Amino acid sequence: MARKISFSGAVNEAMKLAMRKDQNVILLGEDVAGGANVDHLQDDEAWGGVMGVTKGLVQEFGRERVLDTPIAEAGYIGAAVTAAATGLRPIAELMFNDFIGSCLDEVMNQAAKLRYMFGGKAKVPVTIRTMHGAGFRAAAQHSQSLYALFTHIPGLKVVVPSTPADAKGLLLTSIFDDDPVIFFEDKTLYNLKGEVEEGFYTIPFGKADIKREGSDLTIVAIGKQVHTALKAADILKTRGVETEVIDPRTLSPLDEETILSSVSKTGRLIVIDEANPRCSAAADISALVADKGFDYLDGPIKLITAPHCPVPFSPALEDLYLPTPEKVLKAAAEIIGDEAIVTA
Amino acid sequence: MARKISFSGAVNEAMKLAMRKDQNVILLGEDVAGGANVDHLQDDEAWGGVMGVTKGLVQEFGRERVLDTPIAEAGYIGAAVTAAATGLRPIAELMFNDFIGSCLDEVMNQAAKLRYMFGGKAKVPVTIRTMHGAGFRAAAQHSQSLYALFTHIPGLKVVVPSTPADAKGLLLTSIFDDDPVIFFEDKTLYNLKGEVEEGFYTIPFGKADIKREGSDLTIVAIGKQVHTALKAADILKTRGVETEVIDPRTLSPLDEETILSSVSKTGRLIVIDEANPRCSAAADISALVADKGFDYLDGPIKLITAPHCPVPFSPALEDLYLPTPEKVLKAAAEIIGDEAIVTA
Amino acid sequence: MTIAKSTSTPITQEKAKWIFQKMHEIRQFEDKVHEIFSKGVLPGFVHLYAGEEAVAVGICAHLDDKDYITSTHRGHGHCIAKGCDLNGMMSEIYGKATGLCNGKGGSMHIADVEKGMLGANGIVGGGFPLAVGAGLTAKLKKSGAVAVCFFGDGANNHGTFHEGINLAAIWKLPVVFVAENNGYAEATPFEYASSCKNIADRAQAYNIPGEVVDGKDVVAVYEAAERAVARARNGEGPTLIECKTYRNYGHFEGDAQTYKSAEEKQKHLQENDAIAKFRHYILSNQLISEQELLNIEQQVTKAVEEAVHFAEKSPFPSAEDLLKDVYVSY
Amino acid sequence: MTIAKSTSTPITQEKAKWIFQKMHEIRQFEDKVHEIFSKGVLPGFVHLYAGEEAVAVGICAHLDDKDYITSTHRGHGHCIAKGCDLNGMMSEIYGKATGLCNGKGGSMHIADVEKGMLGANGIVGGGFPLAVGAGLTAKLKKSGAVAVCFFGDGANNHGTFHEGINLAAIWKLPVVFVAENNGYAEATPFEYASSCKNIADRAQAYNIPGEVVDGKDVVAVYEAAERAVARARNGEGPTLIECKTYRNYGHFEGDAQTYKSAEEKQKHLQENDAIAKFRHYILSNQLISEQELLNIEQQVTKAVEEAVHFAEKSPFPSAEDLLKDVYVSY
Ligand SMILES: Cc1ncc(C[n+]2csc(CCOP(=O)(O)OP(=O)(O)O)c2C)c(N)n1
Ligand SMILES: Cc1ncc(C[n+]2csc(CCOP(=O)(O)OP(=O)(O)O)c2C)c(N)n1
Ligand SMILES: [Mg+2]
Ligand SMILES: [Mg+2]
Repeated sequence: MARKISFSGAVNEAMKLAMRKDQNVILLGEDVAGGANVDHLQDDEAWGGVMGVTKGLVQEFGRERVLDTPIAEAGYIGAAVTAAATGLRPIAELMFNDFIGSCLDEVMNQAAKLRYMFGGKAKVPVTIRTMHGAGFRAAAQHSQSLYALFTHIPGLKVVVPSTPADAKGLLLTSIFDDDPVIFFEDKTLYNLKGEVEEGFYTIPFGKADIKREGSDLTIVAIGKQVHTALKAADILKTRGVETEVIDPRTLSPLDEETILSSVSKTGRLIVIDEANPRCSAAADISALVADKGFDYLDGPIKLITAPHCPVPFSPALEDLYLPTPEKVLKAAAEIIGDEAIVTA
Repeated sequence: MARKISFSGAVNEAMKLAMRKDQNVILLGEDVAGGANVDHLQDDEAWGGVMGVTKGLVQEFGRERVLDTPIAEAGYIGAAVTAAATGLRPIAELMFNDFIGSCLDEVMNQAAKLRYMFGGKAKVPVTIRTMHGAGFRAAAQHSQSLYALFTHIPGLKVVVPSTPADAKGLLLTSIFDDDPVIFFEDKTLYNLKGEVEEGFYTIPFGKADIKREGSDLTIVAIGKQVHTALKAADILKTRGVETEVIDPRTLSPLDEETILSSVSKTGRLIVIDEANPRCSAAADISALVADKGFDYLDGPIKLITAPHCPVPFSPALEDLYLPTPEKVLKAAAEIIGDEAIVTA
Repeated sequence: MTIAKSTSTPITQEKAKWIFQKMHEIRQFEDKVHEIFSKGVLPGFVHLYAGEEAVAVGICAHLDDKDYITSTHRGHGHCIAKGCDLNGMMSEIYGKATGLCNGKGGSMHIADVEKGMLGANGIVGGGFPLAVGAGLTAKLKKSGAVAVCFFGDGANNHGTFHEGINLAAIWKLPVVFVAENNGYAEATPFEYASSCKNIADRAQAYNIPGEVVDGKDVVAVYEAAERAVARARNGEGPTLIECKTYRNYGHFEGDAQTYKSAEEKQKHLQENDAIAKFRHYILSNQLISEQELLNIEQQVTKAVEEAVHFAEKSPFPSAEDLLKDVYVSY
Repeated sequence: MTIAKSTSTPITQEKAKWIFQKMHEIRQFEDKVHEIFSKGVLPGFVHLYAGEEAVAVGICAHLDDKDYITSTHRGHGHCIAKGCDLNGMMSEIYGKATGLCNGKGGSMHIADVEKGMLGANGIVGGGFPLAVGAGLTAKLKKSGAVAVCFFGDGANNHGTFHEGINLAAIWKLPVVFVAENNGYAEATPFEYASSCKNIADRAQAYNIPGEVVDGKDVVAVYEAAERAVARARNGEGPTLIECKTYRNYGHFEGDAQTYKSAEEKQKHLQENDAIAKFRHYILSNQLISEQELLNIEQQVTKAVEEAVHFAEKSPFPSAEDLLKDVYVSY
């Protein structure tokens, strides 16, 4: 049965179900329980993560399986890698994806490469959950969307959900997947509510979700930007443009087929990605279509991304930094060659 | 006057000239001098880097300005960042670019963002020299080409030279540039010899070099792959295809104009990049052209990259991993629509 | 290892005034930010320094503009102690164009390089290497400057602690590492996350002096800093000072602080307040008259109110600022 | 801190044989790789373990297949001591399909997870967190297993040293950290890069036992390991053992070793050889007959030659292997 729950509730529920199902699933990270060894603290008063996303897990599963860590990302993320290789199925929380700078080696050179370097004789079923995204007024070091870095690295799987229902199903898939997965959670989506089925279900990797069907224009949008795309699509419809909105859901693996077949139908492509533009996931999807879908294209591929600058703190600037439906309209007008789309 | 010197000799010469010119230029890294505090060691017997690229610098400039460091990349790369912000002009050597996992924070969150976060009230004139590239049988953790990661990050400049002459001029530009620069040196190019002017000269950033002119096909190639492109161009010429080979030299900033104007002439684009394909520099260049150069294109944009897998150790596999002129011919045949180009 | 308490009084009247004023500026600034934040006016994450004033002020009392400090996410106190302008600070926290960083940094990245304040830092442990770099410049340029690295008990377990202190030690750099041990990293107690009893105990691993100081006693901090700064300026290398302290507010604004016990809060906020303690010290040593202290307190109140006013009436940055200052040139 | 020397002899005849054989396997394997490398046959970077045999063997004498080790770029010795197959190892170093990692890892990534050998590692300091993870599994699964982290004096200054040991200490994990202090990291002397006198001194920073051992004396290493492994298995947490040792060859094959003095080399290679020392110990304690030792030596020589033969006649991986095993599924 489906109910409306929040994105963060869906993430929480997925972890709960996974930990119930399999003793080997553990959770570790900074303050994922919170208040470790504080005598007077009741488990239900414990933080459960800086945003409360892991709240309640320590109550049910205890501090043996919900481990607060020191601020030592290389240490505990690296530990999660071999914990996975030796029989556990850890969920490691990297509080903000911006902190990957403290533990990239463990992700890029260890988790991602162990299996290959060992000739297939190891597997690394670790899931790294991490927050990303701008719009929270959290400034340059707490607002990045760094999934392109991980998508570049073979051996990793990269998941960027946009809705509560996807978040739950994809997180369950991530946890029980036998490869290392980086699971991105947009902090500005946590309060978004949506229909979510109760109980255990999974969503396969590499299967894009068509969030809206349309015949005139394809928009591929990543994470939160799916909602920007949907808003733009609503407006575009009033201006006579039927937009297909594709949510790839996983960037690695990427569902090339769904994207290509949509473009084969619409002939036009916009990609929305709030990350910085250079060597981005947006560029990656464009390059895919510029090669394998070139013959379908009726016009240039437009990318709506952040500009090539860090995330500014000031709300006034951060609002300019992010993609908006208006930017999408402008791009659509350009490829369709109809100025009226913007101004109508 | 020009003489033939090696790529590593050119890099060495650039550092020498820079250190002579400006007292504030220092060099730090693991074994960049070598044998620190060893009594019996004459400076001319000191390693000068694991590949000998910095040999002789400690003799001329002393151990105050040529600093051996512990194996603490976060520590000394981070130190170089503020040393730069407080008045020095450090060259920091990250021995292999694969080791960025130990110090990404210092590069991504500190060096790249300081100026912006501080509202323009700081500058960070640090140059990080680093080795990259496959083909050395150095396996998965010592063979990557990670320039895409850096190109993704605003605030950094990214240089990937392909010849001794470019290496020298671009390194001098890097050192005297007021922004943080990541300077990539392909370890398999070190012994390559080429004509290099004596004395001090610089090469501007953001200016691609047309390594060969042609009218039928544009190949943009990065670093060592410029030589693959040139070899392929030689063969293509015998098959009636005139190839223009563009070496962007700096990936950030990128000379969009030169690339676009070449494609406007040839109508066809291949990008060669030995890095992994997803969210790569190759994809980035493709996306540029699929947007701003779409109308020039007569066919799909083909990318010749490594496959989506780590660099294998076995020579038998590593040779398959890398781009080759043959792979270029195949791609050229495909976009030109002439099978004979491969087999002729 | 025992906790060093203040023994003598090397503090002049002038210094005492400066210290008292700076401590007050920090306290009142932070109390004001807390008040404004609760109204929902301020954007983003804000971490307040109230309660820890004695640390930043006791240390910075030995520094001048040519000296450097690196700071943390909890950086307002360091800024004020290092002489940053209150108007510019408050504006920055509001995200206004008149902020110290033109509104681009915010609370977590507030900086003033001219004053030697090399930035608050959103990355825990980020400051260690940065302080080493500033120390390296000082040493190579023989400028006589010192670099102070403020860091929390949480940061003490990050790899950069180890790399930074080891580097400073082998190169004998003029760096002072100042641990602000307020007992918690977010909701995680120091004792849980750290295998050492005192952070200062770890100094032995680098063959440098380590000292534990009562971080609520600004005189004790002042004296310890004097020794460490002198050592640094003399080319003898780094020192690690651990100040046992407490943060009066939550980790960030919005934290319910369930992990703190009522007794603990009572003890720190009521009985062991650093400013009250220093006030008492001043009066019992007859360094400054009570009336003058009251004057200072009132001036500070006015200055903080003026800062809020300045920030509120300042404009936001404009659209063209978005792409400015990513590079010097590009 | 004093250097612990062997005092008693808890070593049985059977153990002594095993130790003697393993030390020989390492020495002869590495001498052979050195010889082949100089002919230009072997690809890539090769770092030889010869000279340090007593460390890997003395430690691994207390481990079985369920126990884990993490290793370094200088990993052949750890592999052999942990029971990896010589044929598979040599093939791996040749990049052949019959290698332990199907030729995909090579010398720097040689591994055998079935034997608990979690891989050589091209990243200095990479092993600390990995050992912690294996220790965490052991603890949570109550398997009784121990994880040993071998690391060099150079790695001792990397941030992961600090993070890894602190984690193991606060979680009381069954991990033994074994420093192989061979005096150099590449061409950089330990004394230059490290602010501590002994690596073991740093144990105090984590409230765990630290011990310096003569790493040329396999009996001393064996005894120290016994204490540390017992402690780990008893749930008392990690230990840091520092073995003072020396590498007989250069940092990697091709290193001219100008930083080593002639006397130093003479001392270590001639006068203070770990194998000669243990041979003497065996004979003077009449543990094994000289004839039997000779037999072992010869068997090892044959086994190493067989390994080379096996590697040389083995095929290279085939084209379809390139894209295999990047993922379990994709
Ligand atoms: C590398 C990194 N990891 C985690 C965080 C999230 N974080 C911000 S502050 C904080 C706690 C810091 O504790 P401490 O060092 O004791 O400083 P305090 O807040 O007590 O002043 C954490 C975990 C971060 N900003 N950077
Ligand atoms: C993170 C990282 N930095 C640098 C290197 C290059 N490197 C490889 S081995 C080595 C020296 C290691 O010294 P030590 O830890 O003492 O081990 P030893 O070689 O003496 O066994 C260095 C600097 C590396 N592989 N990884
Ligand atoms: Mg704290
Ligand atoms: Mg060593």
